[in-house]
Amino acid sequence: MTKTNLPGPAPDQQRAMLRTMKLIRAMESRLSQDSLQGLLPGTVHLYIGQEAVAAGVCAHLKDDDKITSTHRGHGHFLAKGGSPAAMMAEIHGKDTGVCRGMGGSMHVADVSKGILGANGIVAGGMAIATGAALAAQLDGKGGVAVAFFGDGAANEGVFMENLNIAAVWNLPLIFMCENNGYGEFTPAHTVTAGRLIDRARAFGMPCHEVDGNDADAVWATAAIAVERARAGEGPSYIEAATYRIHGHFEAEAVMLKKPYRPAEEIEEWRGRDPIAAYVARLTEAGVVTPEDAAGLDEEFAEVVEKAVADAQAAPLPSNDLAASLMFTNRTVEVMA
Amino acid sequence: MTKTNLPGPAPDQQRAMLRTMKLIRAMESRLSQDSLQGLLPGTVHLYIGQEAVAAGVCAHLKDDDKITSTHRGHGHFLAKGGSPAAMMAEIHGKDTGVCRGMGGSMHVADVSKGILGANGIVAGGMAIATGAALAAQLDGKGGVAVAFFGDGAANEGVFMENLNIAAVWNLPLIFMCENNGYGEFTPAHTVTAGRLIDRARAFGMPCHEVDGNDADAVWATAAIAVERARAGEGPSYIEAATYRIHGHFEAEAVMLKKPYRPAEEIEEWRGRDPIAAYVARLTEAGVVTPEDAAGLDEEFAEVVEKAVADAQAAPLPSNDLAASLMFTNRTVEVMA
Amino acid sequence: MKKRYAAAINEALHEEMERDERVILFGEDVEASMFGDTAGLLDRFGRRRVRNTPISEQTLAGMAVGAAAAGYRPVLHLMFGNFVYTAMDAIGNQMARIRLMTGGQMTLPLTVIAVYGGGRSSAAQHSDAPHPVLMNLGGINVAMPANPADGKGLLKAAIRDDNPCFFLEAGGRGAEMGEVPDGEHIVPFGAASVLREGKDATLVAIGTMVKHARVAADNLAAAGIEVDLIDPRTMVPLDYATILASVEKTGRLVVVDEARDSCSAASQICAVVAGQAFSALKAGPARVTVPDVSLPYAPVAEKSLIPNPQRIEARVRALIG
Amino acid sequence: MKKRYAAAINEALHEEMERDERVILFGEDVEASMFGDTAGLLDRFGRRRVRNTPISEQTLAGMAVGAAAAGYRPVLHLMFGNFVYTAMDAIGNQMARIRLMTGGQMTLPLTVIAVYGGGRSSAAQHSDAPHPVLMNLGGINVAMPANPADGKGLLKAAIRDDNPCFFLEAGGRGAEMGEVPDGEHIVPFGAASVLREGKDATLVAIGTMVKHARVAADNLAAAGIEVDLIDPRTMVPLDYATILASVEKTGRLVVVDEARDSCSAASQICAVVAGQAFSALKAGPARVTVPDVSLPYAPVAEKSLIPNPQRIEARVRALIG
Ligand SMILES: Cc1ncc(C[n+]2csc(CCOP(=O)(O)OP(=O)(O)O)c2C)c(N)n1
Ligand SMILES: Cc1ncc(C[n+]2csc(CCOP(=O)(O)OP(=O)(O)O)c2C)c(N)n1
Ligand SMILES: [Mg+2]
Ligand SMILES: [Mg+2]
Repeated sequence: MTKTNLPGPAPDQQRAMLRTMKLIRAMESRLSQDSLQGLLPGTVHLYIGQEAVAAGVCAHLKDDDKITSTHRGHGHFLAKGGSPAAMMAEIHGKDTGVCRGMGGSMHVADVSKGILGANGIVAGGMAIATGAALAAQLDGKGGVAVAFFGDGAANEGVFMENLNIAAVWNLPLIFMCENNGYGEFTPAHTVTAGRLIDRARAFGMPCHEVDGNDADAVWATAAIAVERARAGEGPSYIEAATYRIHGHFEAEAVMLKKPYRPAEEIEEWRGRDPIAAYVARLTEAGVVTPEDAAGLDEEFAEVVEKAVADAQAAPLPSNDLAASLMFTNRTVEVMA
Repeated sequence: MTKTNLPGPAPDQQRAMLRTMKLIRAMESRLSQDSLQGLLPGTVHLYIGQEAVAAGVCAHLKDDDKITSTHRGHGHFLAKGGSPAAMMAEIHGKDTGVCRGMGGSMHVADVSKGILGANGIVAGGMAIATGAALAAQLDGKGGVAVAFFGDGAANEGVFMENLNIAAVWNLPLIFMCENNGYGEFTPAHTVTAGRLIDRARAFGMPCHEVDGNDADAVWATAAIAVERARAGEGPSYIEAATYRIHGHFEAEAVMLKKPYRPAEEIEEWRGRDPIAAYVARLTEAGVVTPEDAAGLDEEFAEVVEKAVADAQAAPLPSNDLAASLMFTNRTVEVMA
Repeated sequence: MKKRYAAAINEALHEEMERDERVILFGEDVEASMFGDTAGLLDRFGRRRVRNTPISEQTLAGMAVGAAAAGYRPVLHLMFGNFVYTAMDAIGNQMARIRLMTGGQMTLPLTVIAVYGGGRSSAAQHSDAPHPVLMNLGGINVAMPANPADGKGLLKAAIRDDNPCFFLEAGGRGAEMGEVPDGEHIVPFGAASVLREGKDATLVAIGTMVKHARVAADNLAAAGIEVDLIDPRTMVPLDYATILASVEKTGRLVVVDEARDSCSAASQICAVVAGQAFSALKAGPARVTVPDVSLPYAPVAEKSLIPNPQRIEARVRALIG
Repeated sequence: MKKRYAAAINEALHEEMERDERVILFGEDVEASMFGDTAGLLDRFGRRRVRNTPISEQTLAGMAVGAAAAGYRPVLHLMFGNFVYTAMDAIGNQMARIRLMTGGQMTLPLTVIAVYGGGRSSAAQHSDAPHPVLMNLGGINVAMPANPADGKGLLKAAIRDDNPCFFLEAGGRGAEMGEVPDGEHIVPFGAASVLREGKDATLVAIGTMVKHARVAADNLAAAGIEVDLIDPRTMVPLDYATILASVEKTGRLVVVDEARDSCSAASQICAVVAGQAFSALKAGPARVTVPDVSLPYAPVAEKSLIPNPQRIEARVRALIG
């Protein structure tokens, strides 16, 4: 584990990360409710419990830097500067959504913010990040790309292909593995040989392990990897140990016949909630007051409330929209 | 490198390996000639210089054991007991070919001998070997599967997927990497980060390096891996350093504008010819006489001569054959 | 007895694994079984024969080939139809080719299950209908059961077949009920079922589309238009004979397919019928398909792109003129 | 000036890389260039913009998406058409879908080159014609140039296009000569070329098949049968208008395609024509394709499965009756 005696974030940066985490949590808590009540069209995979990773990594990124994300992508989207309102509208399937209702929860993207998309294909975003890192290398302006992915994705062969190409070409890329112990309903250790970090090590790049529930630790580790990438020194791998408190997706309690993880395990991780722990730490250090923290909750409650209200009021995308979006220069026609 | 002070092959086994290598060389030397003279329908990728690997590994295998091979598959086919005549007829595209002329050089297979095929897709045979290893595990009779592949194939993501599954399920599988320093016309080191063996190590399986031009060393290393697999102790990885003396394929001198490897390099490896070295070693040890070695050359010259003559005289496959072979129980019809 | 679609499929798996111990099952989360189709199999048959796998589709499909070549009857659950693309090298370059390339030496009694189709706001990476791609590969049988009885009967046939078979489950239909014959029930590949008879037009509907076509046919009947409604049940082999015989009678053809239009199964059937039954045709054969777009997430927009009873009915009426 | 097919393609790459430094090229062995199409580019533009890659097709195709999304115009050489299957996840689940899924935010000016088709005893894993699969995916343009001029002009158009374009090179035709206009030469996507005019039938030939269709058309003309010979040049978008106009005139259609028949481009074209020009048709539209088999290695057996001038000629004659 990377120790927190690495140079850590300044108080301002800590406050910014707390904001990010609270925003993600507020948005997703509402999504959880609305999903369980059947108010959302598709399913949602929630990031609750993993917020410190997105917050700690994206704190280092500029709009020009690129990220690719996963089916569990709300946290990355928001941490990288995506609009909460546009995301909420997207998940409601509205024309005002950040993807005009075409993508939904699994595909939130904001190219103007360098968010090249959540992705419904496990490990599907990785090569896109590698391509973006190649572009950044060619640009020569110190840009960096980050591929977020899970422990399950690390068993897709493309993981190794991307590690290899990034290493051979010395690309400014960070492989950000969020090891939350499960892929869907399968415990990672039952389908994973060896340690994931050793896979990356085989390609000769710097590899870090970090407590994914500690925003400061993630921040400090990401700082090293981002700096290295910006300096043209090549890729890094970071593995953050964390946990999906809500499980794979919101529908799972209804869909599955029996639980697949011990109740105590869930409780244990609830006890290590990255936000509660961070509030405690920052309050103790005098970086925020309890009132500040409560103020954030209120602020984001309003943000969420308004985002949902706006999303509900927003128009549906037109039925012709999809056909007009497939290509830049023509509408797909049907030859009956 | 695995030292030759491992328990080595007995004289009988050494003589058998020499036979195998000489047979492969005799067959391929003729294929080289015939290919350059335009007498063969397709192209051929020759194993000349790598014979010690197939010979040393397949010496341990029974007909029930399975192998999968590559586009460079003649050596594996012959070493595993495939018929030279049936292979020659196959490469001539005849109905008497081991695949009835349907597959050709890149697809020689003899299922009755456990040869699940050469394969035109780089790394394409690996998962087939893993599936066969799963079958062997279920059979519980100590069967083993070997996946032969090259350094280039080790950059295909499926390599990692197969390492993982074999390790997680403890399959009786051997990953037999023939590192000949090139994939087509690209030097391996320019497209490969780290050492290949470290990739396999990350999955926690025993990994061996061996001089691929030393049949005894390959034999000794394979012995360990095969025994382990038969005992139900799981997969191993072996990496043999060797060289394709003839290059990627026979047409390359004509097709390429300029050479892609130094003439001295080729010469150096010619000097390390696995067969010449082995003859020298076995003669010195009194395992064979120079006359024995010359006798093999004569014997195989005849085998090759007859195989070619028979192949030339053999009938072509009928034009309807392909349509009748696609499915076990029907002929494909054309709906005009 | 009436059974749910997923339950009928599950029953087929239970029966075939019981009957033949060389039938094995593997795939991602076959234990938890999100769709219910593989539920209970691990408890019944144990971790030797029923295996949760890593997320490695390409290798899983290749392993099915290898295990089949080595004498087993693997069933691979690939989860979603779009993951056919993820595993496509093993499917298109190995599974579909290797029997021919080995001169018929290799026999591959394997089955791949995948759930296809849209309509549930799953967006473009979880909604494709990949059967046209599989049909074009050659060398692979493709079943698309539209109801519980065919689900059970075709899956049993697929598992017993000595060739690679894809078994494409209709997405979102797992809970639908239907009569399933008691006892041994097998539906042969290549035999269409005629769900309704009529003289005015031939309506062919594929997989998920059969349900909508039934509604359309009922509505048309109420207006005095009687159609032959044909469910081909398997796309490879495809029972052209039944379709052609019907068109010879009716002179009109509409094919409903959830695939994108270009190079769809609908196009294939229309092309063959136009070629072989031209003189019987009173109008050009028509297709009701998804346009060449990715399916969007927004439910109304998505539904507007998937064939529905209204579009089907309108198309038949337009043909009759 | 007369140029070889491979040379014309090579020229297009040189010109476009010269013109726009955001055009980059990568792929396996683009340096040595087995087909000659990428020869000399590394020497000219250096290792920054021209890169030999590891053998990792899935990732290469995904990288093309990422590099394009980040503002470059990547050209990926995928070597053989069958490797489209190897890279299919990145193609079918990302490249074809991501623009729609992002609500049109993502623009992907990328080109993928692959050499397709049989006839050279390359056996079943190096001989496929994957265009029907690409057509069915939606969201991807597909060019299939049949001669050097179109090779140059379509590749330049593909590289300048803001959408993903596949550029499928006719296998084994690299050395064939043809007139290529001097100076800037661009062939727009979606514009068929009419190679010959005639009143008796419409003959549509795709990519590799144009050459055979020309021979057939010449033979037919010698016998007094005059055909419109149409080369669609791009399969997506497909110039149906030109084909339909021709069929309106001739009343007869034969489509020649090197794809396997089921769900082929030939089937698609026949289906559309049968649907849209039914009243003009004097006979059922006909397809000359490869049956649903893998191509064998043995040369005579292989050639017998690929459409040839004799089969094409016979099909046209049969239609005219
Ligand atoms: C190619 C592919 N295979 C399978 C799936 C189904 N699937 C969705 S999420 C998931 C598990 C992913 O696990 P992990 O990478 O650890 O991410 P986590 O859900 O834990 O965040 C699976 C198997 C998919 N979406 N894509
Ligand atoms: C999937 C795939 N990609 C590319 C190729 C083209 N190709 C054939 S052999 C080869 C090089 C393989 O190198 P290696 O694995 O080292 O084997 P070697 O030829 O050295 O024996 C390549 C790229 C192919 N046949 N299949
Ligand atoms: Mg996980
Ligand atoms: Mg090599």
